[in-house]
Amino acid sequence: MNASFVLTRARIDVGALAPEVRTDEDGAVATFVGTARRTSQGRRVLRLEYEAYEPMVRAEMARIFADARDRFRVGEVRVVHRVGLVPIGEASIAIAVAAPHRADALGACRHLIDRIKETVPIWKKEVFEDGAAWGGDRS
Amino acid sequence: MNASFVLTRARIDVGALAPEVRTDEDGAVATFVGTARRTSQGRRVLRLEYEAYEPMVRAEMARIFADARDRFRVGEVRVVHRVGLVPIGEASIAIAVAAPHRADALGACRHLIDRIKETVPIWKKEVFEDGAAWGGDRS
Amino acid sequence: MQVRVRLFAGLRERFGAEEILLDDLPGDATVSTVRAILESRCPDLRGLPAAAAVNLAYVPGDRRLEEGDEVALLPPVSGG
Amino acid sequence: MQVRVRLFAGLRERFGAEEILLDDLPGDATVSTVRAILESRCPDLRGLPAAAAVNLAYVPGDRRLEEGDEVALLPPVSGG
Repeated sequence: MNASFVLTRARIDVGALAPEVRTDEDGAVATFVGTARRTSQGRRVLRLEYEAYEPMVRAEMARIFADARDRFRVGEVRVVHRVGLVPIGEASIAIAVAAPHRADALGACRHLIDRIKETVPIWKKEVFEDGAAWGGDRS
Repeated sequence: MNASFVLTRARIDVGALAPEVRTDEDGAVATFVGTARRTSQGRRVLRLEYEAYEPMVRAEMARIFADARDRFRVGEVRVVHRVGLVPIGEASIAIAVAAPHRADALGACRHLIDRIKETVPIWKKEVFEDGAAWGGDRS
Repeated sequence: MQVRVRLFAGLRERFGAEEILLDDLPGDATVSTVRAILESRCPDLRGLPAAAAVNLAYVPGDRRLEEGDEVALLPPVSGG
Repeated sequence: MQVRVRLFAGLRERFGAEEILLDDLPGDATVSTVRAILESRCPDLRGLPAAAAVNLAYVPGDRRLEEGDEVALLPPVSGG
């Protein structure tokens, strides 16, 4: 498993990821993209703002990749997380996993996003018309 | 849930699917792409050929979509399956699922590919340098 | 009773046809009757695993057939 | 003993700073000691849920600190 992680303030090019991870030894590519929703807990969201504890994010991602390496037989993995302002409809995170077999690609993709949401020190602020809130619903 | 299914002899444009399913009410897009591998059970594969019982494929996909609709809260779903010759490295199937929440997008994507592999009447022929075999390893 | 029979993948290749019409089936014919007739014409089919569908839906082997049914013998699927 | 303390998200906003240096910590200070000092300076922090990290790894609240440690108070994360 060859894993890369990028934190960026730029718009994520979602379509670029899957072709980059696949090789001719892979039979499966799974991707997950998290996007900024218009509605959260019944309220209209104007935009999201993400804050990160960057050096710990990198350390935590290294731990998560090491754990995924133990659990799944995968080829290349890429994770990109955006920080700063994320407009509605754009991606806050994109994950792409290539593997010889589908169970590993799908399982690793899900494991990565679940672990990232659980432990990686990044915070989302939802900005509404009449205020703002950290966190929000985290599903 | 708004689901579409396409059987095609043409190359699948993998990158086009995810942007097509997402709306501003979705927080998650999961995709799965199955690709033709160079190696199967230790042998070098030259190409794949897929055969389909087309009217039953459509009937079975309708049943699978109805079942997914009962299990997951998802927005738009697209499934494209290629038939005929599939060169190594190209996609035989692409699935994209958009949903408000990640568990539904990821769960529906996995459910769809698992059910498709189990019941949809499509057959893969692996063509080797020295012969050919139907089915092969089906993971 | 007449039914149309469709064959796929390895079954189609061994039998040498993708579709045949069976004309003189008895009124109590089932999917298994069809399979036995095909095997008597082409012993190579014996032992090959296959599920059955009638009119585009999976059915068990003891499913009774009706005039005009489309019967399909389906080797283990491998799509995706 | 001196440690650097980093604050994030709602904790950072309530405290009004993203980083502070604590200079005169006792030798047996723990993560909980740091949290108590911050709460005495800014009672608004009381009751806010937060995990703790030392030198970029999660630690329990009774983790003893060492000279030069970077301590972070982390509200429930919401990345992804």
